[in-house]
Amino acid sequence: ENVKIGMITTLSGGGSSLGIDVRDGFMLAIKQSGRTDIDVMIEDDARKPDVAKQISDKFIQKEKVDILTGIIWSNLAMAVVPPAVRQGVFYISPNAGPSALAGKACHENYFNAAWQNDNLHEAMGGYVSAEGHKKPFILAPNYPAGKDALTGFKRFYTGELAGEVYTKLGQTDYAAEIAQIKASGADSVYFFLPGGMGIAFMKQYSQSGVSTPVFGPAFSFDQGILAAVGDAAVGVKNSSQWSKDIDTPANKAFVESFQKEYGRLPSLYASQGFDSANLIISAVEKAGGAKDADAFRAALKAAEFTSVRGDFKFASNNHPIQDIYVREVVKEGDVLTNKIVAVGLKGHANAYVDQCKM
Amino acid sequence: MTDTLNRETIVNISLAFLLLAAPMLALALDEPFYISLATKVAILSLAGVGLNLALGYGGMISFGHAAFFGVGGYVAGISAHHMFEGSDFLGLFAATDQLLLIWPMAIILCGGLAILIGLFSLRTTGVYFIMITLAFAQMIYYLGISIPTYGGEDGLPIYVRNQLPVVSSDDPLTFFLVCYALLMGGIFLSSRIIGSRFGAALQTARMNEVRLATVGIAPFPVKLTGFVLSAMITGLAGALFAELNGFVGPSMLSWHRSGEIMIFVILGGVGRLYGPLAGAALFILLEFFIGGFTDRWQFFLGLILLGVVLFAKGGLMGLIAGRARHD
Amino acid sequence: MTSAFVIEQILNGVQFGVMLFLMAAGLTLVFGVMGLINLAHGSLYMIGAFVCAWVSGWIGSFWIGLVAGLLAAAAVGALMEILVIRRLYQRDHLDQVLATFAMILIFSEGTRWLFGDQPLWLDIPQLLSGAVDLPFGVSYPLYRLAIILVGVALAIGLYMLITKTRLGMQIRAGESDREMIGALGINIATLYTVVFALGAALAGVAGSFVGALQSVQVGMGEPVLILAFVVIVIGGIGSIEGALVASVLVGLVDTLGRVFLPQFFALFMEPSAATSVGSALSSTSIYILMAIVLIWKPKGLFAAHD
Amino acid sequence: MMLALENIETFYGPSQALHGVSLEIGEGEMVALLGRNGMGKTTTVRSICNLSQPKRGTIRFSGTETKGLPAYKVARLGIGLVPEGRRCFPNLSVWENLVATERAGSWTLEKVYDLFPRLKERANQSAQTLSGGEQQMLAVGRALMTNPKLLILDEATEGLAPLIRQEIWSAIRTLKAAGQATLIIDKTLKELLPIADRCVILEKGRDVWTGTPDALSADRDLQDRFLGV
Amino acid sequence: MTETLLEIKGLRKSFGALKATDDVNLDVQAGEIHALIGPNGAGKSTLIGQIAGGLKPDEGQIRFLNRDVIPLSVAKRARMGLGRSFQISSLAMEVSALKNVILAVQAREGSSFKFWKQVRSDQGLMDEAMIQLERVGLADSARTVTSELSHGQRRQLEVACALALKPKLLLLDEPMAGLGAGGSQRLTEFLESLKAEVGILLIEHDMDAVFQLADRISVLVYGRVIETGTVDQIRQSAQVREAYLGEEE
Ligand SMILES: Nc1ncnc2c1ncn2[C@@H]1O[C@H](COP(=O)(O)OP(=O)(O)OP(=O)(O)O)[C@@H](O)[C@H]1O
Ligand SMILES: Nc1ncnc2c1ncn2[C@@H]1O[C@H](COP(=O)(O)OP(=O)(O)OP(=O)(O)O)[C@@H](O)[C@H]1O
Ligand SMILES: [Mg+2]
Ligand SMILES: [Mg+2]
Repeated sequence: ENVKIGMITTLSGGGSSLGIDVRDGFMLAIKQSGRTDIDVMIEDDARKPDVAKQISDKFIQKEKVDILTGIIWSNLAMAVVPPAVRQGVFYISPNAGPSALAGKACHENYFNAAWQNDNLHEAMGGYVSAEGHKKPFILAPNYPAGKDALTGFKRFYTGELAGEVYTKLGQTDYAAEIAQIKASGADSVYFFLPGGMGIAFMKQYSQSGVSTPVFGPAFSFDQGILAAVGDAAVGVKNSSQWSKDIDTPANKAFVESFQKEYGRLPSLYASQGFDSANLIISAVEKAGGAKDADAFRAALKAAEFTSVRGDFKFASNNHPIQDIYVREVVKEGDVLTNKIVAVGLKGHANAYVDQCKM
Repeated sequence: MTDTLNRETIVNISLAFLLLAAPMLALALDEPFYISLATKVAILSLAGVGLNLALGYGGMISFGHAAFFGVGGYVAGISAHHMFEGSDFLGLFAATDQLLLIWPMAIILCGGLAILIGLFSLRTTGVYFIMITLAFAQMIYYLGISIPTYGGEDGLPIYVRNQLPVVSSDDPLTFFLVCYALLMGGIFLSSRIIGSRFGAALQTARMNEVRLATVGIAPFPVKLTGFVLSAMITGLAGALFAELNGFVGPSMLSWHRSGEIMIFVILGGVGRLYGPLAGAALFILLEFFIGGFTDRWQFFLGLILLGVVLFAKGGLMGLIAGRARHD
Repeated sequence: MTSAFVIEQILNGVQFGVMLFLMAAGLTLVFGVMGLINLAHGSLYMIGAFVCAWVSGWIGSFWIGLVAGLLAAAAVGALMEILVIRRLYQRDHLDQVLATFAMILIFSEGTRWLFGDQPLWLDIPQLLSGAVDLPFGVSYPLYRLAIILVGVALAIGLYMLITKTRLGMQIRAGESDREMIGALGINIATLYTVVFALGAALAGVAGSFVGALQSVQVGMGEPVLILAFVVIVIGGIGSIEGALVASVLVGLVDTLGRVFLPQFFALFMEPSAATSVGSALSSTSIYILMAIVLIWKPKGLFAAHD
Repeated sequence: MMLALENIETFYGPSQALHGVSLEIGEGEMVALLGRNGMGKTTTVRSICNLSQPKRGTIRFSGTETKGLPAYKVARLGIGLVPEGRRCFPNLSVWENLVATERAGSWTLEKVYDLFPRLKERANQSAQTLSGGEQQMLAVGRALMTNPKLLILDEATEGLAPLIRQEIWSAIRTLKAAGQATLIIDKTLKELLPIADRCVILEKGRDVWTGTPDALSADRDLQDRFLGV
Repeated sequence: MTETLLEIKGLRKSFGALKATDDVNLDVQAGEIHALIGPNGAGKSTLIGQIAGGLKPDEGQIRFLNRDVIPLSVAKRARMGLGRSFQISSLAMEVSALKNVILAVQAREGSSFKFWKQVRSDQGLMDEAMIQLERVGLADSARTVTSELSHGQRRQLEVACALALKPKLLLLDEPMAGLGAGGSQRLTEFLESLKAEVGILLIEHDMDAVFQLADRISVLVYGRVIETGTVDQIRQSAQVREAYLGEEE
């Protein structure tokens, strides 16, 4: 009997590029596996929690899927994942990794193939520290992911801060914050501003002529978004568990085949989609399908697949243990892209392992 | 004249029947998923029925009903959260998982909130009213995303299933029937209210406040009462919605949600008893079916909605049941 | 905290305000003066920004992109008025809400279809890059000063158009009694198409200008829409000067709130709680402002008529 | 003939308000349209201006058939309307109301202000706050400013004080002397009949009687039957 | 002896520099029709607005049934027995004529905060409303939607609504306007017949009606009462002729 996978992801409206990359990476892996015993159904959640929940109900009740995947946003994941895993379905997250699902609300059927939300920020906190910066100014939007981000940063950066600011979610004008940065005497800036907020911030920051170096998580400097940030991004260091130039055969093959298939460079999200699919495929292979839940779970947990990011293991709360790199934005010819310059954290898991009682 | 009246009644009965029959049919065809879709239609229709009372009959175009919808939802969510954690709300109230307690709580809280918002908002009219209700809803929305205790933007999953006496709220069909009954109750209540003396006053407040005052009825209390009743119904719908999704989050409080409830009402036909049901059903079914059909579904949804506005005066009910009668 | 810092933040507030006015200008015309609730105004803004970004990326000149953005938005606006809006003047306002909501869906997906899923790149023109030195040791980006100038110029232009020209009188007359203005020999249908297109063009210009500062992406028009409505309502519907004053007020409250509220709470709270409470409050500051203004003056600050 | 209506039938939605009305107005002629409340006088006026398009019958104005023309084109053929219920633009000032739709001709702002000094006094006041009578003056002034070939007055003296009414009547007489064609609806027969050239009486959407004012004045029975006097 | 229904003392109201009501003193006795005439813009409607409560006076006293009503809302004054018609009709346009009247009857009868009992099945309410419509001659159009009524019919409906309140004092702002010659005559007779039950403050530019109906007439010019007197006194007054009447036949 075929393994049925339901993918719920964001394919319309703002933010759809993330969902599209996850989907494309995922489907590329399925295609490359050549397996005909895996059916993938894909639906658009329009970034609305209740729509996502409805699709998951449909996938579970009507299509009787074995596995769900695809969700980009934490708040959608919080709506979908807990009820889904309780019904015995597996959920493999290709992106969102809210702390609740890593800690108290963890579940044996929930696996995250990307990262726990804090990971990239933690890496940057460590890196900024290691680079000898003494007064970073940090900012993020005023919502849980933003607070987690700065908490994550501070977990590994323990020195003095020039300032800590929470902006309005969806804010597009950062003149006031930039002036604050200027006035604060900061020697570095760390920001987590996903999507259009980050683009706006970077543009305005570079236009303001302030030259304090900027650090960020990969989200604002990833392949899909770099073109929109433009030259303002060149030289910015950002943290990521994956990069196009990770020198492994698996990654080279992935980048090449993705580019060939879709005519664009893969992004972080594409790599996560790709890895999620390969994780599932490896477990299906090992457990001979997904019907035997215990066997399948064990196979997932073993994570016997070649991740494009290099070494990959699951921590006890089913979140990755992985290296997190620091990349720098560079210009290759006309194209903006990233180059690895350092390893931020090696074999890093997450801060919530202990809270998870499975 | 009487035949348009009859036509509307026939349409109403058919709508009510169709909604009831859909899950039965789904069950017969062994497609239980459609039960939850029908439940969603029923709940969002109820939210629309609430809004319709203010907007359609009272002329109070509230662009902030998500505040009530969300607060209703959060009552259910927070209660379940404390139940799950075994804690008290602010150390004051013991948590409960009894829906028969949660619902009245949601209704009363939304009523109280509506009194507060109404007291300020009803000083304004027209577009100003639209915007001030939006303002209040936005305040609550931002409160919702920034309170970490209840999940902030991530929302609050409901891990425990709240309970009803006698029947099992866990069973989808039972839960649908409960929602359906509440929807029908809401519609019936609306119809009584609209036909009552209060309803006459409320509707005159929409058409001409000066007239209302001139015959000796102070418009403000009439409007406030209408607004509060409306908020209470929408708040109940919010509590049901949280129960259905097993989740509450600030998206229930967002202006998109207010807009969506308003779209249901307009699409179905403003000031028509069954308008919200017709509108919500069409919208949700379109969303569901074209959504499964193409990624570009929003484009086609837009075209269809546009077609309805352009070619159906008075929304769907206007199209299928003819002009509304007001005499 | 130096005085230069405070001055700069006040300037930022004013600048943000004028930027809001720029974004609201087209809506002031269409909504404030013609009395039309156009939720798709943000989409016209988005279309302007996309076309500007695309054309200037292609030709390499922001200014040609700007003109293209303006023309594209105007053309789409005119088309929209003729095909859709025109049929709705006689209807309930709420039908306009539904129709223009549908247009948002169509425009958003249409834009994605045409321009792809990724945000586009649009940078400020060479001519206006860099900063200028102002008194009190403040240096300020030239482009933002230019936005202030454009915004104020638009405000004056609109004010003159609406209050001082016959065209303006006819538009306002049409808003209150469309049938009667027709009976007096004015072709209100064409007039309204032109004015609607003008409003759309203004949205396009705003989209192009602001797009260079922000991210050109699908959905960029939505927050703008709400803010523009807020500004117009605070100012008093139909009043250009009201919209300008309200814009600056909103800009100042928002900016200064963001900067100083957390510092204010830090005076008597521990720092992390202060940041938290301060920024939560500042997120809603403009809504609180709007509620207060409307409670105090139910028809806005500059009620055109009561 | 300047204006000729032939058997027009006009509907409001499904309900028929005019069941065949014919009437003619020649150059410089003044025709009075009479009838009790709700008999279709205003509907006739609306039909002439194409504010409500007649379903059947023809209307010619200055040789042009107006069928299907938008209202503004009909107006530009040279019709000036003082509508029932004033309908001044409330959000415009008095002055703006007058000049917004002005068309060149012998009537100018000064002349209108001369006719109604009160309007000059209130030039910058918003029309909304004018007294009822002032609004009425404004509506008349506004129509005159379009310099029409045919002036239509639908209860133009409603709510005006006797003194002003006398002034308006004398203005109408002046207009008539200057060759202005006019269609006039008014309840004060006493003043209307002496200056009208012809009277048309409507009853339930039909023209039931056409004749000279003298014939009408003489016929008490006619007045009683159709005007309820 | 007659009872004073309404008594106004030293009332003032300005709009900017314009004195719309300037030290007005006026009273209406039970069983009396007191006519208020004056040029356009003299401040008649403004005065009615202040009596009914829509406008706040700047200064002065308004006593209705021996009670100071200035602090009271429009609705309260209406419940005390103050009925009014508007110069420019103000009705609920989307419902039938009958419903407009029903609302008035319901308001008089008691609370409108009754949520359950259906108006439709309240025969008493309907009958009462029909009676009022008949009185003004609108019975045939009872079920017509108000927006479909002709101008004159709407004016009649306003009067019916005011009457349905069973007021002690009626404020009528140009009730004859828009009525045909025949209609005016009928309304005149009707008001005459009302005199016994209700005091009336009548604004009217139709002098035939005023002279026929009024017990007393006050003449308002530029916000001031320049003269109050009987029909004959007013007719004779040179001042009134000059300011208002002109050369009446
Ligand atoms: N908008 C409308 N919709 C439907 N019916 C209408 C509408 N306007 C008028 N009618 C009906 O058409 C008929 C003629 O009305 P019209 O306004 O032409 O009368 P009129 O002779 O001008 O009366 P009045 O002297 O009262 O102004 C009336 O019976 C009226 O009820
Ligand atoms: N809100 C206002 N603002 C400014 N002026 C006003 C306002 N309301 C009324 N007025 C002015 O006050 C004066 C009195 O108006 P009012 O309506 O009382 O006159 P009236 O005696 O009823 O006249 P008419 O017989 O023409 O109806 C008018 O000149 C009018 O323009
Ligand atoms: Mg008429
Ligand atoms: Mg008056």
